[in-house]
Amino acid sequence: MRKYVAKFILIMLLIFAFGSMTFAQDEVAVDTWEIHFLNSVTGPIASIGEYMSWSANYAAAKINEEGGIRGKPVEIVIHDTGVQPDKGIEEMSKIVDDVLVVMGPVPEAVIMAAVPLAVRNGLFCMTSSTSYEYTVEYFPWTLSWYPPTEEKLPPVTELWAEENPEMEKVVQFVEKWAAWPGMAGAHTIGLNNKNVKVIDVEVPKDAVEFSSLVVKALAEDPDGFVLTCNPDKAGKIIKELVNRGWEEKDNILVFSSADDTALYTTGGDALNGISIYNYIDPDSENERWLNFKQEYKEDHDGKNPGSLATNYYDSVYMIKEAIEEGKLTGDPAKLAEERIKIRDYCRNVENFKGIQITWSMNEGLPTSKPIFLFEIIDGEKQLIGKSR
Amino acid sequence: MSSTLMYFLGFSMTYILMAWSIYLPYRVKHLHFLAVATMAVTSYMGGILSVNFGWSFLPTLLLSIVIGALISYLISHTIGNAPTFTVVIVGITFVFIIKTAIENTDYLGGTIGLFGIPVLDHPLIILFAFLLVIGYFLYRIDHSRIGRAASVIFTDENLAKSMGIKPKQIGMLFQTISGGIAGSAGVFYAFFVGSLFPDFFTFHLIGTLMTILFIGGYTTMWGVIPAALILRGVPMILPSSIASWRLLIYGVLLVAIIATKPKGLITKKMLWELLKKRSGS
Amino acid sequence: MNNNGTTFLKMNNVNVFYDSIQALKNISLEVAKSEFVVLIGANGAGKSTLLKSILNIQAPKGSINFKGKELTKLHTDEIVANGISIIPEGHLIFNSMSVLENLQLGTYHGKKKEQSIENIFGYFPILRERKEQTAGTLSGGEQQMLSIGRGLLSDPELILVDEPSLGLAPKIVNDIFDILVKLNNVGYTILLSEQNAKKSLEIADRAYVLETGNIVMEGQADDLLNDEEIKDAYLGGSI
Amino acid sequence: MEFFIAQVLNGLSLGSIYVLLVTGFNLMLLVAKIIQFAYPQFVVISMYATWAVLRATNNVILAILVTIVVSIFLNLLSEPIFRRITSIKGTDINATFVASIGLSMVLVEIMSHSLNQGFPISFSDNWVGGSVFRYGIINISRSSIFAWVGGIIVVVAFFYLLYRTMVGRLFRAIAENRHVAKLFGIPIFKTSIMSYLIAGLLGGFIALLLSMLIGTASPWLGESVALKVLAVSIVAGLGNLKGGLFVGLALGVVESVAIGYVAGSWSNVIAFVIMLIVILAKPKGLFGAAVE
Repeated sequence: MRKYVAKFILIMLLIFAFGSMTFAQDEVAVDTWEIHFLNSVTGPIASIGEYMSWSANYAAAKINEEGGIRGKPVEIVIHDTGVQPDKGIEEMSKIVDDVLVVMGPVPEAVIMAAVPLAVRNGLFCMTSSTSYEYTVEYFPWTLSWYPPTEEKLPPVTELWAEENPEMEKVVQFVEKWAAWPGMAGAHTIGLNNKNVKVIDVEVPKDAVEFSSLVVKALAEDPDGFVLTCNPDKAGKIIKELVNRGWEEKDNILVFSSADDTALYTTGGDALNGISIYNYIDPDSENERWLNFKQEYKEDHDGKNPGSLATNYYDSVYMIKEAIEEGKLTGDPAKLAEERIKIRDYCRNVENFKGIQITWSMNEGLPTSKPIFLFEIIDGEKQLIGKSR
Repeated sequence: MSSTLMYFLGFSMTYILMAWSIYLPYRVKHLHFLAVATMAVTSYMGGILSVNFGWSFLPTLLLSIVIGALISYLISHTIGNAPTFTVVIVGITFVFIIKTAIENTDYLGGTIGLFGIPVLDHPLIILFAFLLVIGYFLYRIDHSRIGRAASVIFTDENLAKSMGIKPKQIGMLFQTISGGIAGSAGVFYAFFVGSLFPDFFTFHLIGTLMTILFIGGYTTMWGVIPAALILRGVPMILPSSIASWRLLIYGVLLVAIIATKPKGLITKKMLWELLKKRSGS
Repeated sequence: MNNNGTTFLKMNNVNVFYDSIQALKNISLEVAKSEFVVLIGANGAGKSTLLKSILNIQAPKGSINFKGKELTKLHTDEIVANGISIIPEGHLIFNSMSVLENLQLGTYHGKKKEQSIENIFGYFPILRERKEQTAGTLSGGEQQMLSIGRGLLSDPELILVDEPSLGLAPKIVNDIFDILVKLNNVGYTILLSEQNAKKSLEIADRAYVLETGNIVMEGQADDLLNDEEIKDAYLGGSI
Repeated sequence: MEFFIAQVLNGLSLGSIYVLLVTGFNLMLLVAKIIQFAYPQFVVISMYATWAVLRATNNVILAILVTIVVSIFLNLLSEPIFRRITSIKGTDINATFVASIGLSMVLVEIMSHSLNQGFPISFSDNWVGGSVFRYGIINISRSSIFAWVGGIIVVVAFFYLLYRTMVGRLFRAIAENRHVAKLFGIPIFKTSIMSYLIAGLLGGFIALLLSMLIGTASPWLGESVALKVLAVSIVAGLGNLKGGLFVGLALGVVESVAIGYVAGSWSNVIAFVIMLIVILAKPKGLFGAAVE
C-alpha cells in the first residue's frame, strides 16, 4: 500500500514539474477556449437572447476561421437562465470555480442575483448588454458597455427636440421595467433642457391592448411622444396613435431598447416617419459589419439585427485580445491571476476596434461612444444625426 | 464543497420549505397560493430589515414567521373553508397585487429588485436544522387527531361535519401554519440568494411548486423532498440546451403523473407498505 | 314466459361490489314480457343496486340478458336505447329545467317525439297545465308523475321503478300504484322495487325477496302475501 | 365625458372577448367537469395558426377556416387526457386543474421556443382594419365593431343552442346532475365530446376576434388571460354562464376606465382588488356557483 502511495506522489511531482516548466513559457494549456455566456434564451426576452447568442457564436466562428485564439479554437457555451435570478445563481455556481471569464449575465435581475457570487470568487463578468447603473455596484468585477444613463441620453433627446422645434409638450410612455424608468428620466432631462414639458404615462407590464392608454395620452393634448417601453408595446401604441389620427410622425421618438424586430413587425407601416435612436450605425461601411448584417439577415428571415446584436460579438473579440495581449494560458493553476489580467485589460482597453466603431474604456466606462438618431422610412433607418 | 453542490442543496431545501407550505393546506384541498404572496412579503421585509436597519438573521426569521402566519390567519377568516378554486384565485390575486405593489415602490427597489442582502455564512447547516424542526412539526400534525380529521375532510367534507369535525377551524389552522412556513421560506430565500426580484414571485414559482407537490405526492409530507431534489437537480446536470426546456418537461411530467398516478410518486400507502415490510422481515 | 323464443330479462349469477363491500350476491332473476314483478326487502337489502346493475350504473359481474342482448357489455345510454328505462328513487328530475324540457330530454332515445309527449299529457293532464313551470317548483306527487312520464318517453319495454312511494302521502301513493297497474295493463313490463310489501304484492304478478344482497325467496305474489315468514318479516301488521 | 365614453367603448371590446372566453371555459366546467386553465392557451395557438395562414397565403377565408379547425382540434385532442383523469377513481376536479396548468406550461414553452423563434407575432393592417368612426378622441375601429357584433352574435347563438336545442338540453341536464343524467340514459361521453367541440368552435371565433382587436400575440398572452378568465368565472360564481356575461363585460370596462384614471401598472391591480373583495365577501360568487 505504502509503495503505491509513494509511486503516486512521485508521478504527481513529475507531472507538476513538467507542467510548471511548460507554463513558464506561457504556452496555452487548453485545447479549446471555452467562453461561458449566461444568457436568457427562454422566457420573456427569449427573442433578444437568441440573437445575442447568435452573434457570440458568429464571432467565435469568425475567430476560428482566422486561426483561433493563440492557435486554439474558441467555443461559446451558452447557459440559459430564463430571466430567473435563482436559475442565474445556479448556472453561475456551475462555472464560478473553473472558468476564466464569463459573458453576461442577461438581464438585470440575473446580474444582481448572480454577479455577487462571481465577485466573491474573483470572476470577471462581461456585462455587455446592461446600463451603467446595474453594473457599477460590482466594479471592478463588471464593466459598463454604455456611459452612465444620465450623461449619455440627454444629448440625444436634445437633438430630437432641436429637429422638431414646434414641440412644447410631449407625453412619454414609460414601462417600469429594469433600467427603463432611469432612461425615461434621462430623456426628460434632455427635453427639459430644451424647454419641452414631459408628461409620463405608465404602460402596464402585462398590457395587451392599448386603446385606453392612447386615449389617456391624447387627452393631454401633447405635441409629441417618447416611447420608453418594450418593442411590441411601442409598435402597438404607435399603430393605435396613427389609427386615432396622429399625423406628425417625426414627433414620435422610440428609445434604443425598443429598436428590435418586434417593433417593426407590430408597428408595420405606422412606423413610417417616426424617430428612433440607438448605438448602431446601420450605414457603417466596416466590412465586418456588412458581413455580420448579411449573415444575420440570412438566419433571421431577412430581419435587421436588433440594437444589442453587436454587443457580444465585440465582447468575444475583446476577450480574444485580452488573452493574446496578456499571453494567457488557461492553466487552472494560474486561474486567479489570469482572471484579473482579463478584467484589467477589458476595463481599460484602448482604441478597441469594434465591429462598427472604435472606442476606449477607462476603469470599466466607455470614454467615447456615439448615439445615433434616425428616421424610419419603409422599415429602414435613415440617419438624421449623431450625439457626441 | 463545490459551489454547484452548495447551491443545489440550498435551493432544494428552500424549495422543500416552500413546497411544504403548499402541502399542508392541501391536506384539506386548499391550494393555498397566498403562501407565495407571503413569501414575497417576508423576503422583502427581511431584505429591508437587514439592509436598512441592520437586523440580524434570527430576529428577522422569527418576525417573518409571525407576520406570515398573521397574514394567512386574517385572510383565513373568509377562505378557511372556501371551495378550492376560491382559495386558488384569492392566492393568485394576492400574488399579483403584491408583485405590482413591489414593482411600484421605489423603496423596495421597484422592478430593479432589492439587492445587497448579506447572505448567511453557513446557509446549509441553518437551513437543514430548520427543515428538521419544521419537518418534525409537520410530522406531528399529520399524525395527530387534527391530521386524521384533515384526511376525512379531504375525502368527504359532509362526512367530516357529521363526525363533529369543523372543517373551517382546521382549514384556518392549516392556512395559518402554511403562512408561517411561507414566511420563513421567504426569509431563507432572501438570505440565501442575497437579492430579490419581483418577477420571481409569480406564476412561474406557483407552477414549479405545484409540480414539486404533485409529482412528489400530496398524500404525505415526504413526497416533496425527492421531487424538489430531482426536479431541481436533474436540470443542473443536463446540458444547457436540454435544460432550457425544463418547464416543458415539468409540464409534461405534471400531466403524465396526474393521468397515471394522480396521488404522485410517493404515497402514504406506499410508505405504509414499506414500513410493514421492514418490521415484518 | 318466453317471447319470440328468447327470454325477456334474465339475470344470472350477478355480483356487485362497492369497493370491497359486496352489495349483491349471486343474483339470478327472470322477468317475462308484460309481467309485473316486485322486489321487496328492507332498506339496504340491495333492491336499488339490483335495478342500477341492470342499467350498468353499478358495474355488475355475471350475466344480464335482455331480449338476447348482453347488457353488462353496454353503456347505460345504449341500454336505455334498447328499451329499458328507470324511474329512480326520490322522483329525480332536473329541477332547474321546465316540465316540458324534462319531457323533451326523455324523448332523446324515443322515436315519435312530439306525439309521445302528447300521450304523456294524456296520462297526466296536470303536467300539461304546468308545462312551462320549472320542475323544481312542482309538488312531490307531480314530480313523481313527471318522473314516470319522462321514463315512458324513451319507448321502453321494461320499466324499472325504484321506491315510488318514498316520501309521498298515502293518497298519492295509491294514485301512483294505480298508474303502474294501468301501464302494465297496456303492455309495459314492470320491475318494481318497493319497501311497502303489502301494497306492492297486491298489484304484482310475481315477487322476489331480497335480504343483504341475496334473493331469499321468490314466488307468485299471492302466495307470498299469505306466507307466514313474509307476514312476520315484511307485512307485520304495519299496513 | 368624451374621455369617459372613449374608455368605456374600449372596455366593451375587451369585455366581449372576456365574455366569450369565460363562456367556453364554463361550458367545459359544466359538462365535462374540468377546470380547463389551458383554454386561453389554445386560443393563442389558434391565433398563431391564423397568422401563419395569412402570411403564407393571404387568403382570409382559408385563415378563418384553419383557425377554427385548429382550435377545435386542440380542444378535442385534450379530451382523452381529461377523460382519463376524471375517470380515475378518487380524483376530483382539482386534478384537472393541475393537469391543465401542466398543459399550459407545455404550450407556453413550445410557443416561446419554437413558434416564430419566440418573437411576438403581428397581424397585417388589412386584417386588423383601421378606424371606422372618429369624434374627438372617441374612435371606433373596425376590429372593435367586429368584437361587439361578433360577441353578441356568438353569445346569442350559444344561448339559443343551450336553451332551444336538444344538445343544449343535454348540456344543461349533465350540468345540473350528472348522476341523474346517466340514469336517464343521456350519453355522457358523446355529450362531453360535444362540449369540447363547441368550446373549440368558440375558441376559434375568439382567436379571430382577438387577433383583430389586439393585432398581435405572444407566448405569454395566454397566461394573464387565463388568470382573468378563472377570476371572472369565480367572481360570477363558478360555472354560472349568465353571471359570466356580466362580470366579463364589467372586467373589460373596469380595466379600461382604470387605465384612464390611474397610473399604468396600478390600473390592473384595481380590477384585481375589486375581484378580490368580491370573492372574499362572497366566496361562492356574485350570482351563485353552478358547481362546487
